[in-house]
Amino acid sequence: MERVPVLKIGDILLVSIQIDMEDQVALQLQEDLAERIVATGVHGVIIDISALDIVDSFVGRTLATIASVSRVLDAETVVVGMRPAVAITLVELGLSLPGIRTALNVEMGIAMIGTRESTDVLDEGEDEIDHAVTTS
Amino acid sequence: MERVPVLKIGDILLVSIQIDMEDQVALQLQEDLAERIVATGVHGVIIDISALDIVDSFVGRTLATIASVSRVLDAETVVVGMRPAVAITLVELGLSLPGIRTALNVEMGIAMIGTRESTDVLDEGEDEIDHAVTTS
Amino acid sequence: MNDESQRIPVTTDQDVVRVRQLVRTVAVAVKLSLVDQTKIVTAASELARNTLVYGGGGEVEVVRVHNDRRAGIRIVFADQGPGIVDLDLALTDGYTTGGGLGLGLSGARRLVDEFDIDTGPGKGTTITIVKWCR
Amino acid sequence: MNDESQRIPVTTDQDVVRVRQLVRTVAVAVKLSLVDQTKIVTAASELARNTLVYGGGGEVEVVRVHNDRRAGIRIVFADQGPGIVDLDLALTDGYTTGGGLGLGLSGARRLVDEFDIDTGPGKGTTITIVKWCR
Ligand SMILES: Nc1ncnc2c1ncn2[C@@H]1O[C@H](COP(=O)(O)OP(=O)(O)O)[C@@H](O)[C@H]1O
Ligand SMILES: Nc1ncnc2c1ncn2[C@@H]1O[C@H](COP(=O)(O)OP(=O)(O)O)[C@@H](O)[C@H]1O
Repeated sequence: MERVPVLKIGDILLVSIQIDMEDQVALQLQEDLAERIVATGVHGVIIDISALDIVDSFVGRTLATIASVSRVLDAETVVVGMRPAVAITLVELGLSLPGIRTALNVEMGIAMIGTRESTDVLDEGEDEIDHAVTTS
Repeated sequence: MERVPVLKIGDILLVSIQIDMEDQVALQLQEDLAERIVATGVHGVIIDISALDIVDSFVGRTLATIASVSRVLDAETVVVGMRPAVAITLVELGLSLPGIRTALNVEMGIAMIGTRESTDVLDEGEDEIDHAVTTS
Repeated sequence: MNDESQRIPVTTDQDVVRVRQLVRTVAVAVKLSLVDQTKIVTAASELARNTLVYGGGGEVEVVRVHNDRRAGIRIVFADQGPGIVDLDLALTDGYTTGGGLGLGLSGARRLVDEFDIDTGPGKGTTITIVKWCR
Repeated sequence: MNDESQRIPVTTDQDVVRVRQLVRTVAVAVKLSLVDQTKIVTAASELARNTLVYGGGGEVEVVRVHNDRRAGIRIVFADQGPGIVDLDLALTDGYTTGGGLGLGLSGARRLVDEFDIDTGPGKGTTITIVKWCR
């Protein structure tokens, strides 16, 4: 069985799906990603689907699950490069992927994760305010 | 077959529907918009329907699909200029278009999309305020 | 009872547009209110599309009518298609055998004053709607 | 009416991938638009997976077709599995007995021009879909 490679680039895991995945390959990717997020402690996952000419409900669900799992593990997932025809078909199929963040390409996906990280800083900032308040 | 023109104005695609569209023309517009969103990387789509004297379930569904597709492609759609008689008829027909954001006119539509983007900027602003607080 | 009648064959998307335009013209001529014009044109668009898509094409007749009190517009959509087997189901909001929203029949019925349907397996479908001036 | 026909047995995940690839090749050959290619391949992927998962395996036939006006592609998914007891329910968005999203049947129907299903308890399931060039 083929396997989709997962690359670590800085604080991000990058996955570029280049093959027409069997269902088992998609499930394996889901597992591999969860393990790598925990092993590396990254806060962002980018999945590039620009090479996919279709996304059916199985792959759509796998992407949604990956996004949820990584959220639970404190990482954010951005799906990038969806083709226009794929977007139209997904919506007509009935899958509008509400829980998934999307961006045009890898660069914009990285920028999006970057933006969130400054929001994280905000959270930590608030944390510290609380501490300050409690200790005062 | 006629085609509805799509204009790019800054970070927005603007579509002004001036004709009584055949179903195929509506489907073509849906495809054209998906392609232009991906090609241009805009984050907003404004569809001006002030010239339409009816919106039937086919056009209503096309507008809803356009909104979902652009959401999947990381752009926001605002439908502007719906006539009062059209709004009444749509609701009585059974279509309340829950997934569609609407505004009175193009200016307000632009402001609505702008708001979303300035929210991003706002977050960063708050960031800095918090830092100031924490470091003080 | 009826003064003028005009017929449009419906075999293409473009014909559905023609139906909308004719209905609009007649609705203005009989002086329906703006909202009622909008309603009748919308209902006609839904039913003409069904004539084309499900009926395999057919004909639409638009008639100016008046009774002792009011003027109005009557539209007849006729096709020789497969007919509708379960009419109650077809008239349910959201029911479609196509991939539409399933609002055409049920929605059109809400938009008009009179709605008659004559259909059955193998006998085609004829739908008559009327909208009266208030 | 039909010129060429190709069959693929569906007994593994890998066969579902083969079905997608064959449908894509034929869709390109009959010159479906890019969006319509995407729709028919996606619909085929959903239905071939059902043939495998719920039908216990079966066969998919892909046929180039044309009528007097247009060319198209017809795909038949056949299995000797348990069949579908409540078809209306199975065609409802979100309904699944498996743990899927319940969008396979209903979504596939929205993506094609023609959708026929022949099923019943103990008689297996045969689904035929057609997509025509616009
Ligand atoms: N003229 C017709 N001939 C045969 N069947 C029809 C006709 N009009 C409607 N139907 C049937 O009734 C169903 C419901 O129609 P409608 O409420 O207009 O919804 P939609 O057009 O979205 O399918 C259709 O899916 C079709 O099965
Ligand atoms: N070929 C088949 N044989 C038997 N049952 C089927 C078949 N295809 C679909 N079904 C039934 O219809 C249900 C809905 O199918 P579908 O809409 O594709 O959703 P999902 O695949 O997510 O379960 C399935 O859960 C199953 O019970």
